[in-house]
Amino acid sequence: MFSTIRIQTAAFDVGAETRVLGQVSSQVGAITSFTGLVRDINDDAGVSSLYLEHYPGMTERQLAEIVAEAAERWQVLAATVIHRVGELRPTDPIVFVGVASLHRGDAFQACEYIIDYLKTRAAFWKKEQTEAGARWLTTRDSDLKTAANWQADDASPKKS
Amino acid sequence: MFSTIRIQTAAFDVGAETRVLGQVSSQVGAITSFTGLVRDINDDAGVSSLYLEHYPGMTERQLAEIVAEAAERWQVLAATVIHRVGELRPTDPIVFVGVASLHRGDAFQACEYIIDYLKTRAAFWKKEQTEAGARWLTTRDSDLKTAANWQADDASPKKS
Amino acid sequence: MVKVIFFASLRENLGTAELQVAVPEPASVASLVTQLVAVYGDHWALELNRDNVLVAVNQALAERHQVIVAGDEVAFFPPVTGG
Amino acid sequence: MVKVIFFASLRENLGTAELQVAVPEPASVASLVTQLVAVYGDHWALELNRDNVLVAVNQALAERHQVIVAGDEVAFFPPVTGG
Repeated sequence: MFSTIRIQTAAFDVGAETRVLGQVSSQVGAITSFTGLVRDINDDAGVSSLYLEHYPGMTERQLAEIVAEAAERWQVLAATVIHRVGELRPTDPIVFVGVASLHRGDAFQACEYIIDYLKTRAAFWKKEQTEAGARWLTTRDSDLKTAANWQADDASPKKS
Repeated sequence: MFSTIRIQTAAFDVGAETRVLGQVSSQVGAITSFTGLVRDINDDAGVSSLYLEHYPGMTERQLAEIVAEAAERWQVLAATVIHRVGELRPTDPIVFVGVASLHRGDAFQACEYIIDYLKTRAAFWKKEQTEAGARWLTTRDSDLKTAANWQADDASPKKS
Repeated sequence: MVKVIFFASLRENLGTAELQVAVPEPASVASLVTQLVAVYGDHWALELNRDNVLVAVNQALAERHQVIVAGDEVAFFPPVTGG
Repeated sequence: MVKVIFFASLRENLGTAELQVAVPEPASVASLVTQLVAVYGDHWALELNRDNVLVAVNQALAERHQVIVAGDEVAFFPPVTGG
Protein backbone atom coordinates (compact mmCIF):
# COMPACT_ATOMS: atom_id res chain seq x y z
CA MET A 1 0.00 0.00 0.00
CA PHE A 2 1.34 3.40 -1.03
CA SER A 3 0.64 6.07 1.53
CA THR A 4 1.35 9.78 1.09
CA ILE A 5 0.85 12.22 3.97
CA ARG A 6 1.57 15.91 3.46
CA ILE A 7 0.96 18.95 5.63
CA GLN A 8 1.64 22.15 3.75
CA THR A 9 0.70 25.80 3.40
CA ALA A 10 0.52 25.59 -0.40
CA ALA A 11 -2.59 24.70 -2.37
CA PHE A 12 -2.86 21.16 -3.74
CA ASP A 13 -3.75 19.94 -7.21
CA VAL A 14 -6.61 17.44 -7.10
CA GLY A 15 -5.99 16.43 -10.72
CA ALA A 16 -2.31 15.68 -10.16
CA GLU A 17 -2.99 13.79 -6.93
CA THR A 18 -5.68 11.69 -8.60
CA ARG A 19 -3.35 10.89 -11.49
CA VAL A 20 -0.62 9.75 -9.11
CA LEU A 21 -3.11 7.50 -7.28
CA GLY A 22 -4.12 5.96 -10.59
CA GLN A 23 -0.53 5.20 -11.49
CA VAL A 24 0.47 3.12 -8.48
CA SER A 25 -0.73 -0.07 -10.09
CA SER A 26 -2.47 -1.22 -13.25
CA GLN A 27 -4.94 -2.89 -10.88
CA VAL A 28 -6.48 0.42 -9.80
CA GLY A 29 -10.11 0.46 -10.91
CA ALA A 30 -11.53 3.12 -8.59
CA ILE A 31 -10.25 6.37 -7.14
CA THR A 32 -12.36 8.31 -4.66
CA SER A 33 -11.47 11.71 -3.36
CA PHE A 34 -12.71 14.12 -0.78
CA THR A 35 -11.86 17.80 -0.96
CA GLY A 36 -12.83 19.99 1.97
CA LEU A 37 -13.27 23.72 1.41
CA VAL A 38 -13.38 26.60 3.88
CA ARG A 39 -17.01 27.68 4.06
CA ASP A 40 -17.92 31.34 4.34
CA ILE A 41 -20.49 30.77 7.01
CA ASN A 42 -19.73 28.45 9.89
CA ASP A 43 -22.42 28.34 12.57
CA ASP A 44 -23.82 31.61 11.27
CA ALA A 45 -20.88 33.96 11.83
CA GLY A 46 -19.28 35.44 8.71
CA VAL A 47 -15.79 33.96 8.39
CA SER A 48 -13.24 36.28 6.81
CA SER A 49 -10.25 33.99 7.29
CA LEU A 50 -9.09 30.85 9.00
CA TYR A 51 -5.75 30.10 10.64
CA LEU A 52 -4.69 26.48 11.00
CA GLU A 53 -1.92 25.03 13.10
CA HIS A 54 -0.78 21.47 13.71
CA TYR A 55 1.64 19.50 15.89
CA PRO A 56 4.59 18.84 13.56
CA GLY A 57 5.58 15.20 13.78
CA MET A 58 2.61 13.97 15.75
CA THR A 59 -0.01 15.03 13.22
CA GLU A 60 1.73 13.22 10.38
CA ARG A 61 2.06 10.13 12.56
CA GLN A 62 -1.66 10.22 13.39
CA LEU A 63 -2.64 10.57 9.74
CA ALA A 64 -0.43 7.63 8.82
CA GLU A 65 -2.14 5.58 11.55
CA ILE A 66 -5.61 6.46 10.28
CA VAL A 67 -4.62 5.50 6.73
CA ALA A 68 -3.16 2.20 7.98
CA GLU A 69 -6.39 1.43 9.84
CA ALA A 70 -8.41 2.08 6.69
CA ALA A 71 -6.10 -0.22 4.74
CA GLU A 72 -6.69 -2.98 7.31
CA ARG A 73 -10.46 -2.71 6.93
CA TRP A 74 -10.70 -2.30 3.16
CA GLN A 75 -8.65 -3.14 0.10
CA VAL A 76 -6.55 -0.02 -0.44
CA LEU A 77 -3.85 0.16 -3.12
CA ALA A 78 -2.84 3.74 -2.35
CA ALA A 79 -4.00 6.64 -0.21
CA THR A 80 -3.05 10.30 -0.10
CA VAL A 81 -3.86 12.77 2.65
CA ILE A 82 -2.96 16.44 2.26
CA HIS A 83 -3.87 19.03 4.86
CA ARG A 84 -3.12 22.70 4.58
CA VAL A 85 -2.08 24.85 7.53
CA GLY A 86 -1.56 28.58 8.00
CA GLU A 87 -3.86 31.32 6.74
CA LEU A 88 -6.81 30.27 4.55
CA ARG A 89 -9.80 32.12 3.14
CA PRO A 90 -13.42 31.11 2.45
CA THR A 91 -13.71 28.72 -0.55
CA ASP A 92 -10.02 27.72 -0.26
CA PRO A 93 -9.47 23.97 -0.44
CA ILE A 94 -8.15 22.89 2.97
CA VAL A 95 -7.95 19.09 2.96
CA PHE A 96 -7.67 16.33 0.37
CA VAL A 97 -8.16 12.61 0.91
CA GLY A 98 -7.74 10.30 -2.07
CA VAL A 99 -7.97 6.52 -2.13
CA ALA A 100 -7.18 4.11 -4.96
CA SER A 101 -8.58 0.60 -4.85
CA LEU A 102 -9.53 -2.25 -7.13
CA HIS A 103 -13.23 -1.62 -6.54
CA ARG A 104 -15.32 1.42 -5.75
CA GLY A 105 -16.97 0.15 -2.57
CA ASP A 106 -13.61 -0.13 -0.82
CA ALA A 107 -12.45 3.22 -2.19
CA PHE A 108 -15.56 5.05 -0.95
CA GLN A 109 -15.55 3.47 2.50
CA ALA A 110 -11.83 3.96 3.10
CA CYS A 111 -11.95 7.59 1.93
CA GLU A 112 -14.87 8.45 4.19
CA TYR A 113 -13.28 6.63 7.13
CA ILE A 114 -10.07 8.61 6.76
CA ILE A 115 -11.73 12.02 6.63
CA ASP A 116 -14.11 11.15 9.49
CA TYR A 117 -11.23 10.19 11.77
CA LEU A 118 -8.98 13.00 10.58
CA LYS A 119 -11.65 15.44 11.81
CA THR A 120 -11.80 13.99 15.31
CA ARG A 121 -8.33 12.58 15.96
CA ALA A 122 -5.60 14.41 14.04
CA ALA A 123 -3.82 17.29 15.78
CA PHE A 124 -5.04 20.31 13.84
CA TRP A 125 -6.56 23.43 15.32
CA LYS A 126 -8.60 26.07 13.54
CA LYS A 127 -8.96 29.69 14.52
CA GLU A 128 -11.66 31.62 12.74
CA GLN A 129 -11.53 35.33 12.12
CA THR A 130 -15.19 36.37 12.05
CA GLU A 131 -17.06 39.66 12.11
CA ALA A 132 -17.38 39.13 15.86
CA GLY A 133 -13.62 38.69 16.34
CA ALA A 134 -11.23 35.73 16.45
CA ARG A 135 -12.15 32.41 18.05
CA TRP A 136 -10.69 28.94 18.24
CA LEU A 137 -13.16 26.34 17.01
CA THR A 138 -14.34 23.47 19.16
CA THR A 139 -14.85 19.91 17.96
CA ARG A 140 -18.28 19.41 16.44
CA ASP A 141 -20.52 16.90 18.16
CA SER A 142 -21.70 15.78 14.72
CA ASP A 143 -18.10 14.90 13.78
CA LEU A 144 -17.61 12.89 16.96
CA LYS A 145 -20.81 10.97 16.29
CA THR A 146 -19.85 10.32 12.68
CA ALA A 147 -16.50 8.89 13.71
CA ALA A 148 -18.08 6.85 16.50
CA ASN A 149 -20.35 5.19 13.93
CA TRP A 150 -17.33 3.41 12.45
CA GLN A 151 -16.52 1.86 15.82
CA ALA A 152 -20.07 0.78 16.59
CA ASP A 153 -19.75 -1.03 13.32
CA ASP A 154 -16.41 -2.75 13.89
CA ALA A 155 -17.71 -6.23 13.20
CA SER A 156 -18.89 -5.32 9.73
CA PRO A 157 -16.80 -4.02 6.86
CA LYS A 158 -19.41 -1.39 5.95
CA LYS A 159 -20.44 1.80 7.68
CA SER A 160 -23.93 1.76 9.12
CA MET B 1 -28.64 22.48 -8.16
CA PHE B 2 -26.07 22.65 -10.96
CA SER B 3 -25.89 19.49 -13.00
CA THR B 4 -23.35 18.76 -15.73
CA ILE B 5 -23.61 15.63 -17.87
CA ARG B 6 -21.03 14.96 -20.55
CA ILE B 7 -20.37 11.97 -22.78
CA GLN B 8 -17.15 12.36 -24.70
CA THR B 9 -14.23 10.52 -26.28
CA ALA B 10 -11.68 12.95 -24.82
CA ALA B 11 -10.01 12.50 -21.44
CA PHE B 12 -11.29 14.61 -18.54
CA ASP B 13 -9.42 16.75 -16.03
CA VAL B 14 -10.31 15.78 -12.47
CA GLY B 15 -8.65 18.91 -11.09
CA ALA B 16 -10.57 21.28 -13.36
CA GLU B 17 -13.88 19.49 -12.71
CA THR B 18 -13.33 19.63 -8.95
CA ARG B 19 -12.50 23.33 -9.13
CA VAL B 20 -15.70 24.05 -11.06
CA LEU B 21 -17.74 22.13 -8.48
CA GLY B 22 -16.16 24.21 -5.72
CA GLN B 23 -17.07 27.45 -7.44
CA VAL B 24 -20.82 26.99 -7.78
CA SER B 25 -21.44 28.50 -4.35
CA SER B 26 -19.46 29.84 -1.42
CA GLN B 27 -21.51 27.37 0.63
CA VAL B 28 -19.66 24.33 -0.78
CA GLY B 29 -17.85 22.64 2.09
CA ALA B 30 -17.30 19.17 0.63
CA ILE B 31 -16.55 17.80 -2.81
CA THR B 32 -16.40 14.07 -3.38
CA SER B 33 -15.32 12.46 -6.59
CA PHE B 34 -15.17 9.03 -8.10
CA THR B 35 -12.87 8.25 -11.00
CA GLY B 36 -13.19 4.88 -12.65
CA LEU B 37 -10.22 3.47 -14.56
CA VAL B 38 -10.01 0.67 -17.09
CA ARG B 39 -8.37 -2.25 -15.30
CA ASP B 40 -5.90 -4.46 -17.08
CA ILE B 41 -7.41 -7.64 -15.78
CA ASN B 42 -11.17 -8.06 -15.75
CA ASP B 43 -12.33 -11.50 -14.68
CA ASP B 44 -8.85 -12.84 -15.33
CA ALA B 45 -8.54 -12.22 -19.06
CA GLY B 46 -5.86 -9.75 -20.14
CA VAL B 47 -7.60 -6.71 -21.56
CA SER B 48 -5.72 -4.95 -24.32
CA SER B 49 -8.42 -2.40 -25.10
CA LEU B 50 -12.01 -1.49 -24.44
CA TYR B 51 -14.60 -0.07 -26.81
CA LEU B 52 -17.53 1.83 -25.38
CA GLU B 53 -20.74 2.85 -27.04
CA HIS B 54 -23.85 4.62 -25.75
CA TYR B 55 -27.34 5.57 -26.88
CA PRO B 56 -27.00 9.27 -27.77
CA GLY B 57 -29.84 11.23 -26.18
CA MET B 58 -31.18 8.48 -23.94
CA THR B 59 -27.95 7.97 -22.01
CA GLU B 60 -27.67 11.69 -21.17
CA ARG B 61 -31.32 11.70 -20.09
CA GLN B 62 -30.77 8.69 -17.83
CA LEU B 63 -27.71 10.26 -16.21
CA ALA B 64 -29.64 13.47 -15.57
CA GLU B 65 -32.40 11.41 -13.93
CA ILE B 66 -29.94 9.59 -11.67
CA VAL B 67 -28.38 12.91 -10.61
CA ALA B 68 -31.84 14.37 -9.91
CA GLU B 69 -32.72 11.36 -7.75
CA ALA B 70 -29.53 11.81 -5.74
CA ALA B 71 -30.35 15.50 -5.28
CA GLU B 72 -33.76 14.55 -3.91
CA ARG B 73 -32.26 12.22 -1.33
CA TRP B 74 -29.29 14.31 -0.23
CA GLN B 75 -28.29 17.95 -0.15
CA VAL B 76 -26.47 18.45 -3.45
CA LEU B 77 -25.26 21.87 -4.59
CA ALA B 78 -23.73 20.62 -7.84
CA ALA B 79 -22.98 17.35 -9.57
CA THR B 80 -20.92 16.44 -12.61
CA VAL B 81 -20.97 13.16 -14.51
CA ILE B 82 -18.55 12.56 -17.36
CA HIS B 83 -18.40 9.26 -19.20
CA ARG B 84 -16.01 8.49 -21.99
CA VAL B 85 -16.94 6.43 -25.03
CA GLY B 86 -14.96 5.00 -27.94
CA GLU B 87 -11.63 3.23 -27.68
CA LEU B 88 -9.94 3.10 -24.27
CA ARG B 89 -6.89 1.31 -22.90
CA PRO B 90 -6.06 -0.22 -19.51
CA THR B 91 -5.44 2.45 -16.83
CA ASP B 92 -7.36 5.09 -18.86
CA PRO B 93 -9.87 7.06 -16.79
CA ILE B 94 -13.32 6.13 -18.09
CA VAL B 95 -15.86 7.79 -15.80
CA PHE B 96 -15.95 10.74 -13.41
CA VAL B 97 -18.64 11.54 -10.86
CA GLY B 98 -18.21 14.64 -8.71
CA VAL B 99 -20.58 16.03 -6.10
CA ALA B 100 -20.43 19.32 -4.19
CA SER B 101 -22.40 19.70 -1.00
CA LEU B 102 -22.40 21.67 2.22
CA HIS B 103 -21.35 18.62 4.19
CA ARG B 104 -19.31 15.53 3.46
CA GLY B 105 -21.91 12.92 4.41
CA ASP B 106 -24.27 14.10 1.68
CA ALA B 107 -21.44 14.42 -0.83
CA PHE B 108 -20.21 10.86 -0.23
CA GLN B 109 -23.65 9.27 -0.34
CA ALA B 110 -24.81 11.13 -3.44
CA CYS B 111 -21.58 10.37 -5.31
CA GLU B 112 -21.75 6.67 -4.52
CA TYR B 113 -25.46 6.53 -5.41
CA ILE B 114 -24.80 8.10 -8.81
CA ILE B 115 -22.00 5.74 -9.79
CA ASP B 116 -23.86 2.69 -8.48
CA TYR B 117 -26.91 3.48 -10.61
CA LEU B 118 -24.87 4.61 -13.60
CA LYS B 119 -23.36 1.11 -13.67
CA THR B 120 -26.70 -0.67 -13.77
CA ARG B 121 -29.06 1.74 -15.49
CA ALA B 122 -27.32 4.05 -17.96
CA ALA B 123 -27.16 2.96 -21.60
CA PHE B 124 -23.46 2.21 -22.08
CA TRP B 125 -22.01 -0.98 -23.48
CA LYS B 126 -18.45 -2.20 -23.18
CA LYS B 127 -16.64 -4.50 -25.55
CA GLU B 128 -13.34 -5.88 -24.34
CA GLN B 129 -10.52 -6.86 -26.60
CA THR B 130 -8.73 -9.62 -24.70
CA GLU B 131 -6.06 -12.16 -25.52
CA ALA B 132 -8.92 -14.59 -26.15
CA GLY B 133 -10.65 -12.24 -28.63
CA ALA B 134 -13.35 -9.60 -28.44
CA ARG B 135 -16.37 -9.92 -26.18
CA TRP B 136 -19.23 -7.72 -25.04
CA LEU B 137 -19.36 -7.53 -21.27
CA THR B 138 -22.39 -8.56 -19.28
CA THR B 139 -23.76 -6.69 -16.26
CA ARG B 140 -22.06 -7.78 -13.07
CA ASP B 141 -24.26 -9.37 -10.42
CA SER B 142 -22.27 -7.48 -7.81
CA ASP B 143 -23.23 -4.17 -9.44
CA LEU B 144 -26.90 -5.11 -9.52
CA LYS B 145 -26.78 -6.01 -5.82
CA THR B 146 -24.98 -2.79 -4.92
CA ALA B 147 -27.60 -0.67 -6.69
CA ALA B 148 -30.44 -2.71 -5.15
CA ASN B 149 -29.08 -1.88 -1.69
CA TRP B 150 -30.10 1.75 -2.18
CA GLN B 151 -33.69 0.72 -2.83
CA ALA B 152 -33.92 -1.65 0.13
CA ASP B 153 -32.98 1.41 2.08
CA ASP B 154 -35.47 3.87 0.64
CA ALA B 155 -36.93 4.88 3.99
CA SER B 156 -33.60 6.00 5.36
CA PRO B 157 -31.32 8.70 3.94
CA LYS B 158 -28.23 6.50 4.39
CA LYS B 159 -27.07 3.46 2.54
CA SER B 160 -27.09 0.29 4.61
CA MET C 1 -42.73 4.78 -40.04
CA VAL C 2 -41.06 3.71 -36.82
CA LYS C 3 -37.32 4.10 -36.35
CA VAL C 4 -35.86 0.88 -34.95
CA ILE C 5 -32.30 0.84 -33.59
CA PHE C 6 -30.05 -1.83 -32.15
CA PHE C 7 -27.03 -1.44 -29.90
CA ALA C 8 -23.89 -3.33 -28.95
CA SER C 9 -23.95 -7.15 -29.26
CA LEU C 10 -27.48 -7.04 -30.63
CA ARG C 11 -26.40 -4.74 -33.47
CA GLU C 12 -23.48 -7.04 -34.26
CA ASN C 13 -25.50 -10.26 -34.06
CA LEU C 14 -28.24 -8.85 -36.30
CA GLY C 15 -25.81 -7.06 -38.59
CA THR C 16 -28.16 -4.08 -38.40
CA ALA C 17 -27.86 -0.70 -36.69
CA GLU C 18 -31.07 1.00 -37.77
CA LEU C 19 -34.27 0.30 -39.69
CA GLN C 20 -37.30 2.31 -40.75
CA VAL C 21 -40.38 0.12 -40.42
CA ALA C 22 -43.98 0.80 -41.42
CA VAL C 23 -46.19 -0.52 -38.61
CA PRO C 24 -49.94 -1.18 -38.71
CA GLU C 25 -52.20 0.49 -36.16
CA PRO C 26 -52.52 -0.61 -33.46
CA ALA C 27 -48.94 -1.85 -32.99
CA SER C 28 -46.89 -2.77 -29.93
CA VAL C 29 -43.27 -3.60 -29.29
CA ALA C 30 -44.26 -7.26 -29.37
CA SER C 31 -46.06 -6.95 -32.70
CA LEU C 32 -43.05 -5.07 -34.10
CA VAL C 33 -40.81 -7.99 -33.11
CA THR C 34 -43.17 -10.44 -34.83
CA GLN C 35 -43.13 -8.24 -37.91
CA LEU C 36 -39.29 -8.09 -37.95
CA VAL C 37 -38.98 -11.85 -37.49
CA ALA C 38 -41.38 -12.39 -40.41
CA VAL C 39 -39.06 -10.35 -42.64
CA TYR C 40 -35.59 -11.27 -41.32
CA GLY C 41 -36.07 -14.81 -40.05
CA ASP C 42 -35.89 -16.90 -36.88
CA HIS C 43 -32.41 -15.69 -36.03
CA TRP C 44 -34.04 -12.36 -35.14
CA ALA C 45 -36.60 -14.04 -32.90
CA LEU C 46 -33.78 -15.65 -30.96
CA GLU C 47 -31.90 -12.38 -30.57
CA LEU C 48 -34.84 -10.07 -29.82
CA ASN C 49 -36.66 -12.38 -27.43
CA ARG C 50 -33.73 -13.12 -25.14
CA ASP C 51 -34.74 -12.68 -21.51
CA ASN C 52 -32.24 -9.91 -20.92
CA VAL C 53 -32.90 -7.81 -24.03
CA LEU C 54 -34.22 -4.38 -23.09
CA VAL C 55 -36.50 -2.09 -25.07
CA ALA C 56 -36.80 1.67 -25.04
CA VAL C 57 -39.56 3.59 -26.76
CA ASN C 58 -38.68 7.22 -27.40
CA GLN C 59 -35.64 6.82 -25.15
CA ALA C 60 -37.55 5.59 -22.11
CA LEU C 61 -37.46 1.95 -21.01
CA ALA C 62 -40.62 0.11 -22.06
CA GLU C 63 -42.37 -3.24 -21.75
CA ARG C 64 -43.14 -5.47 -24.72
CA HIS C 65 -46.85 -4.66 -24.54
CA GLN C 66 -46.25 -0.91 -24.97
CA VAL C 67 -48.18 0.61 -27.87
CA ILE C 68 -46.11 2.26 -30.60
CA VAL C 69 -47.16 4.65 -33.31
CA ALA C 70 -45.64 6.18 -36.40
CA GLY C 71 -42.80 8.54 -35.55
CA ASP C 72 -41.69 6.58 -32.49
CA GLU C 73 -38.09 5.52 -31.91
CA VAL C 74 -37.80 1.94 -30.67
CA ALA C 75 -34.44 0.68 -29.41
CA PHE C 76 -33.39 -2.86 -28.55
CA PHE C 77 -30.25 -3.47 -26.52
CA PRO C 78 -28.51 -5.90 -24.16
CA PRO C 79 -28.02 -5.18 -20.44
CA VAL C 80 -25.93 -2.07 -19.84
CA THR C 81 -22.30 -2.26 -18.77
CA GLY C 82 -21.09 1.29 -18.23
CA GLY C 83 -18.92 2.85 -15.55
CA MET D 1 14.79 18.17 31.30
CA VAL D 2 11.37 17.63 29.80
CA LYS D 3 10.21 19.62 26.79
CA VAL D 4 6.69 20.96 27.41
CA ILE D 5 4.69 22.43 24.53
CA PHE D 6 1.27 24.05 24.21
CA PHE D 7 -0.95 24.42 21.15
CA ALA D 8 -3.75 26.63 19.89
CA SER D 9 -6.01 28.30 22.49
CA LEU D 10 -3.95 26.81 25.31
CA ARG D 11 -0.78 28.45 23.99
CA GLU D 12 -2.56 31.78 23.68
CA ASN D 13 -4.22 31.59 27.09
CA LEU D 14 -0.93 30.67 28.80
CA GLY D 15 1.13 33.05 26.68
CA THR D 16 3.62 30.21 26.32
CA ALA D 17 4.54 27.97 23.40
CA GLU D 18 7.34 25.87 24.88
CA LEU D 19 9.18 25.28 28.15
CA GLN D 20 12.10 23.17 29.31
CA VAL D 21 11.34 21.79 32.76
CA ALA D 22 13.53 19.79 35.14
CA VAL D 23 11.36 17.05 36.63
CA PRO D 24 12.10 14.91 39.72
CA GLU D 25 12.05 11.13 39.43
CA PRO D 26 9.50 9.63 39.52
CA ALA D 27 7.33 12.16 37.67
CA SER D 28 4.00 11.90 35.87
CA VAL D 29 1.95 14.21 33.66
CA ALA D 30 -0.10 15.06 36.74
CA SER D 31 2.96 15.90 38.85
CA LEU D 32 4.29 18.03 35.97
CA VAL D 33 1.04 20.03 35.99
CA THR D 34 1.33 20.54 39.77
CA GLN D 35 4.92 21.67 39.29
CA LEU D 36 3.92 24.15 36.53
CA VAL D 37 1.06 25.56 38.60
CA ALA D 38 3.43 26.08 41.56
CA VAL D 39 5.65 28.24 39.32
CA TYR D 40 3.13 30.03 37.08
CA GLY D 41 0.04 30.32 39.31
CA ASP D 42 -3.57 29.18 39.52
CA HIS D 43 -4.39 30.46 36.04
CA TRP D 44 -2.36 27.52 34.73
CA ALA D 45 -4.29 25.05 36.91
CA LEU D 46 -7.52 26.28 35.37
CA GLU D 47 -6.20 25.97 31.83
CA LEU D 48 -4.34 22.67 32.14
CA ASN D 49 -7.02 20.83 34.13
CA ARG D 50 -9.94 21.59 31.85
CA ASP D 51 -11.91 18.41 31.11
CA ASN D 52 -11.24 18.59 27.40
CA VAL D 53 -7.50 19.33 27.50
CA LEU D 54 -5.53 16.50 25.90
CA VAL D 55 -1.99 15.37 26.64
CA ALA D 56 0.54 13.66 24.41
CA VAL D 57 3.81 12.19 25.64
CA ASN D 58 6.36 11.74 22.88
CA GLN D 59 3.64 12.45 20.33
CA ALA D 60 1.28 9.74 21.51
CA LEU D 61 -1.92 10.52 23.43
CA ALA D 62 -1.43 9.86 27.13
CA GLU D 63 -3.34 9.81 30.42
CA ARG D 64 -2.49 12.10 33.33
CA HIS D 65 -0.99 9.24 35.36
CA GLN D 66 1.57 8.43 32.65
CA VAL D 67 5.14 8.41 33.92
CA ILE D 68 7.53 10.87 32.27
CA VAL D 69 11.30 10.98 32.32
CA ALA D 70 14.03 13.37 31.24
CA GLY D 71 14.12 13.74 27.46
CA ASP D 72 10.38 13.28 27.02
CA GLU D 73 8.24 15.69 25.02
CA VAL D 74 4.93 16.51 26.73
CA ALA D 75 2.26 18.41 24.80
CA PHE D 76 -0.97 19.96 26.07
CA PHE D 77 -3.69 20.95 23.64
CA PRO D 78 -7.43 21.53 23.23
CA PRO D 79 -9.71 19.19 21.25
CA VAL D 80 -8.68 18.93 17.61
CA THR D 81 -10.60 20.72 14.85
CA GLY D 82 -9.01 19.75 11.55
CA GLY D 83 -10.48 18.86 8.22
